[in-house]
Amino acid sequence: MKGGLLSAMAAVFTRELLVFWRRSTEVMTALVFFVIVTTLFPLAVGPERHELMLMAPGVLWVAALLATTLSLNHLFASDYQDGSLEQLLVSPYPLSALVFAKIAAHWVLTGLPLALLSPLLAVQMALPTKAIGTLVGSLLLGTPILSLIGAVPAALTLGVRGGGVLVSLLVLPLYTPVLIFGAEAVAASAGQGFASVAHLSLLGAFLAVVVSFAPWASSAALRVSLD
Amino acid sequence: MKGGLLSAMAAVFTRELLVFWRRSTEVMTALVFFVIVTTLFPLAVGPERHELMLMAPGVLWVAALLATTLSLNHLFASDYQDGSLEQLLVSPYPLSALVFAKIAAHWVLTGLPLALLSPLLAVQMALPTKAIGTLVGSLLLGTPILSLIGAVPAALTLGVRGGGVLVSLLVLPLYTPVLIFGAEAVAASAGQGFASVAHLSLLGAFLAVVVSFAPWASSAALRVSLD
Amino acid sequence: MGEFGGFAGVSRLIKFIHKYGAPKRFYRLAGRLVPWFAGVTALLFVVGLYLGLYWAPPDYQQGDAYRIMFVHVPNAWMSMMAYVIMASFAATGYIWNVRLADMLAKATAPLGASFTLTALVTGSLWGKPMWGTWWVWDARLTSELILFFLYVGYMALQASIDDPRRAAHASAILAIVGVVNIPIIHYSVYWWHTLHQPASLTLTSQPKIYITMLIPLIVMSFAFMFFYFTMLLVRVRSEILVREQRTDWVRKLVGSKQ
Amino acid sequence: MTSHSLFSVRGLACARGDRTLFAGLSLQLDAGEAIHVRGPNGLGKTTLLRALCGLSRPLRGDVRWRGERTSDLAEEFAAEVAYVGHLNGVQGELTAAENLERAIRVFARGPDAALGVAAALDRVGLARLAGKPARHLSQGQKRRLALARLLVLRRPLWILDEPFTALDVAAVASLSSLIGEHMAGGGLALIVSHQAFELPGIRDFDLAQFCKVRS
Amino acid sequence: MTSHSLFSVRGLACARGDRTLFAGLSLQLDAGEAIHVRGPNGLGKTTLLRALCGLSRPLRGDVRWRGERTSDLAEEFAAEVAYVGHLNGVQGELTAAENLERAIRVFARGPDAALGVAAALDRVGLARLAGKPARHLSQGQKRRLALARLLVLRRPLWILDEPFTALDVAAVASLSSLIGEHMAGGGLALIVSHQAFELPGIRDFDLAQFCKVRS
Ligand code: HEM
Ligand SMILES: Nc1ncnc2c1ncn2[C@@H]1O[C@H](COP(=O)(O)OP(=O)(O)OP(=O)(O)O)[C@@H](O)[C@H]1O
Ligand SMILES: Nc1ncnc2c1ncn2[C@@H]1O[C@H](COP(=O)(O)OP(=O)(O)OP(=O)(O)O)[C@@H](O)[C@H]1O
Ligand SMILES: [Mg+2]
Ligand SMILES: [Mg+2]
Repeated sequence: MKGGLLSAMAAVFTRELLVFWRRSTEVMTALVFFVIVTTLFPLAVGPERHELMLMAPGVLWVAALLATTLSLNHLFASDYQDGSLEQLLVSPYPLSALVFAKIAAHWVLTGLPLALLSPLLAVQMALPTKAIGTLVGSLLLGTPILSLIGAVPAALTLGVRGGGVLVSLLVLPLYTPVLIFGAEAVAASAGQGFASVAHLSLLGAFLAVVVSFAPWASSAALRVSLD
Repeated sequence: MKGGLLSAMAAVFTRELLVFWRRSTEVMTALVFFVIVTTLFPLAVGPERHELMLMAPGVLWVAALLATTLSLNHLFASDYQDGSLEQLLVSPYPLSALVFAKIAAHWVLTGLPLALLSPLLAVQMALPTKAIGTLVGSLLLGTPILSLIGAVPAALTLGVRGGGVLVSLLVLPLYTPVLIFGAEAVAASAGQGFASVAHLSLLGAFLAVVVSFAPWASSAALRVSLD
Repeated sequence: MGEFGGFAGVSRLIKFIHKYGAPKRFYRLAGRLVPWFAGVTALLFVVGLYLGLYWAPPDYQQGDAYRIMFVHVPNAWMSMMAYVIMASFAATGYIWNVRLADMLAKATAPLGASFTLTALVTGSLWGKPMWGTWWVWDARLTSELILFFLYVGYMALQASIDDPRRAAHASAILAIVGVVNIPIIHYSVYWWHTLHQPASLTLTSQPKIYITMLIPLIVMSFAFMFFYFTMLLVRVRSEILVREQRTDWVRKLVGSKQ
Repeated sequence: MTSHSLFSVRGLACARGDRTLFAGLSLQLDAGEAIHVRGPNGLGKTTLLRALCGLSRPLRGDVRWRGERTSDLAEEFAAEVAYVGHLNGVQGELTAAENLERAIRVFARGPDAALGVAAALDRVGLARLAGKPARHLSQGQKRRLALARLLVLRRPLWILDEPFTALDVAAVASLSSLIGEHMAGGGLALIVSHQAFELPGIRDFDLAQFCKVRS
Repeated sequence: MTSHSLFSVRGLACARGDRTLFAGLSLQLDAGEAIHVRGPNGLGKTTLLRALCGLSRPLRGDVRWRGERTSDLAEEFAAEVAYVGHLNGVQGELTAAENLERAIRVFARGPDAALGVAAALDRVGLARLAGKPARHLSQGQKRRLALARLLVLRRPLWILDEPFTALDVAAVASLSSLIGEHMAGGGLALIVSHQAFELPGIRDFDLAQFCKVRS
């Protein structure tokens, strides 16, 4: 039966990737949103290099966070509307495992590309080169946390009309610790370059906690929303 | 027949307000999103007053812009899903007039409250008091432009699954001029305090252009989307 | 949630909760308790205000401005306590399907939010004379603000779902997730704070509290706590009436009052 | 040639994606007439109805109302049609009554509402639910509410796509008699339905005759 | 008392909002039996089916499968049920064939798929459309695809909410015979439908008997 579960999880995961791929633009949009937000700031603040550098870790991290937040709406919403979610709830496998597969796919489609692209934007924002490794690392550790935590409000607001903005409202306070550790890590390594390890390991610990607990919470949330 | 059109527009407008009011939280969430995004920045960048002050105009304007962008999804999406939009298209009144009424309601529910709340956030962000008037003014002139321009991509992405993020992607580049004038006006009046008038009147002119053209463009977009 | 029924102790506890947690019973009980709680609250406020405003001497640095502390600090404490209480009620309601606990959690949220708001407002009123500014992105201030957003989110979610049972369960999950976040916010913000915040603005550089200030502070804290319990009982009573409006006993009750 | 029929279609062709579904379709409808469009799943019935009421542009052909092209009439024509599609067009946040009031204000031209809101709700059996948010209605109740729109607007041409979906037996009978009354009052109706219903005087119209053998 | 029926419901009560829709509902279903649940719009049929397949928690009552509570069986029970609701559960981005393949991988437990994808599509008349994105299917074609799920999963208990919606006459007949075969093979079925259909041996079940007079 174990094999069945794994194969079901794999099916959910690959199907999710396939659907996103078919929507073609969807694959790109979270990424492009990230790029655009990071670009808006220099526009709005003005081009002084020193100021930009001071802001860079914060702006990059806030942009990553907002891009993830926006893409959360799509985690469950379309499955909810067309009834696939209902079907998933009466599946013979534990819901939380299938939800975990969905979240993993979400991360591969949003957080991962975003982390991989970030060095380019960092250079634009005049972030010192020595901090770029930390930036990528912090995003690689941090964005899965964002996807995992975000799944809970995304599930809770299903069927609530106007849920889109509500998700952001619910999720952003939950994101603050990640934001603080992440931005701090980058800022620290842009400065002295040691303290960042502590922040990164805190992010790692946080990730471990969240992995074990978010899929369960979001599947409970789904059951409530579809009741 | 003129009276009929006005009454139809009024009906669309008030009904829109009513629906949002029923969703109760919806009225608040764009606003709260604005507040939260403005809060995230100091968290990510650090609390130094001087840096914050430099960033303040940009951050406030970017936050306003993102809050509007997010709320765009709700302009037509739920009407599209339940079929009300289809009905609006076969109504005996010019579609662009009805769409204008919808956009007006959208602004009253997002842009206006946001502009009115902004002084509070400006104080938090250590913006000099003399610039606060300009901030409110620029938001009052600028947010209707955001709602009007935003309606076009919102209409174009209907029925495109994953439209939510796509909207942001399409709309944010269109928003850059507004962002630049708006943030510049505030920054200018935080500094010397004269140049801001020029920026504000540019915003005004832009608004005049957009009012005459966006409702028409978005109703054309709606016809295409529902074809 | 059948799996919790297995433990004998827990199941006895659930029986107990179900017995005394029947809304009808609780409505009567709360009705009897409210006057007592209200009385104690009033007494504590009178004593606390007297001690705080007259008895305690002015501060040698701040003059009388420090007296805002007697409102600020209890509210700040209560804002955090109320969240934990709310989350525990919500969890009880969700796990064991106890409707009374759902109602208690729902009734707590606006109270907690207003404690938080009061702490924020009094804090920034105090900040103007003390720090020369209404707001600083200091650790405590920021975490308090985020707490406020958690409350707002909780209430927003409650309000946007109209099936009461679903609303209760959905917001319970949110509250539980949020509580995990609270200590993290607390520590993370400290971390952030120690790296960036100039020490001149920290709360810890306050002069040590004198006993003459401590006593009114404690009295006022209890006053606000009893105020919370009083309001909780009042609010939950009206919540019970709304939720049970179709039952016979409420119909009879409302009928007899008309 | 301008047709003398009230509503006439000539040489209509429609496509979905890049496949032409039907071509050369003609039909005429006069006051008091109704037709029942039939055809198996996926033939193009929905596509036809949407093209007729102006929601989508046909490939070729012309659709006339009182002898004028409907595409030229634009809103003038819209003021004569009531369309009920697969979707109900009912807004979940508004109550049943509010949904109808809004329909009157947005869609009725001038004070020509046929039946009052309360009477219409009563007629479709939703009187008791007037104040309930539409989101809380069952599938069949929502459908009834969508059909109540036909009653509050006085429109001569009804275009109905599977109107009987989700309706219970009593409601199916009541809707057919409603259409009967509409016809008796000089109304026109185009109905797509797989479900059988009793309606004296309705013509059958087989869409398949205009479709090529499927590729 | 543990019932000896395969599927038995005792004393079930369900509510929507704060109104109890029905209470004290009992029913038994054994291998090869099917029941047709009837009742006017808004009575609570959908609510009943959702409670039976575990999508929502009933107020009271117990639902047993082979004598054990379905809430205790949880996923074990889910592996025995196929549910088709008002929504089709068809994903627009995937093709018809991909939708079914995914259903097999996510929902079938082990290699117990009954019919292959191609055979199932053929059976519901979608063979030609296997490669078409489901979003481009007509209303009735989508419904057929949802029903094809019943064929690729070998589930003893079918719970169907208005399965005949949007189906054309031929498809209605073919679905009834499908249900007949399912029963003949020892399957159970619970069907809600306002539409009449021919199925020998199906029992009628009037939900109204468990509903109080509406307030
Ligand atoms: C908007 C501004 C402020 C906010 C949001 C705020 C928030 C808080 C919070 C959340 C606590 C409870 C901390 C805990 O128990 O862990 C607290 C306690 C306290 N606050 Fe404030 N505060 C603000 C401004 C001020 C100012 C300006 C002062 C005075 C200089 C001040 C003095 C204190 C004191 C003395 C305590 C008690 C300390 C203790 O528990 O040891 N606060 N405040
Ligand atoms: N979310 C909800 N909140 C409150 N009441 C609801 C909700 N959903 C449905 N109802 C009510 O519950 C009753 C039963 O709904 P249900 O959908 O089960 O009916 P049904 O028998 O399936 O009807 P139909 O034949 O129209 O599909 C209806 O009267 C409906 O108005
Ligand atoms: N967006 C689309 N792109 C491509 N093909 C489409 C699209 N929508 C529908 N089709 C195809 O067009 C054909 C006609 O669809 P239509 O919805 O008009 O059928 P219908 O006769 O109403 O069927 P039903 O009885 O199932 O409702 C179908 O074969 C369908 O597959
Ligand atoms: Mg159709
Ligand atoms: Mg139903």
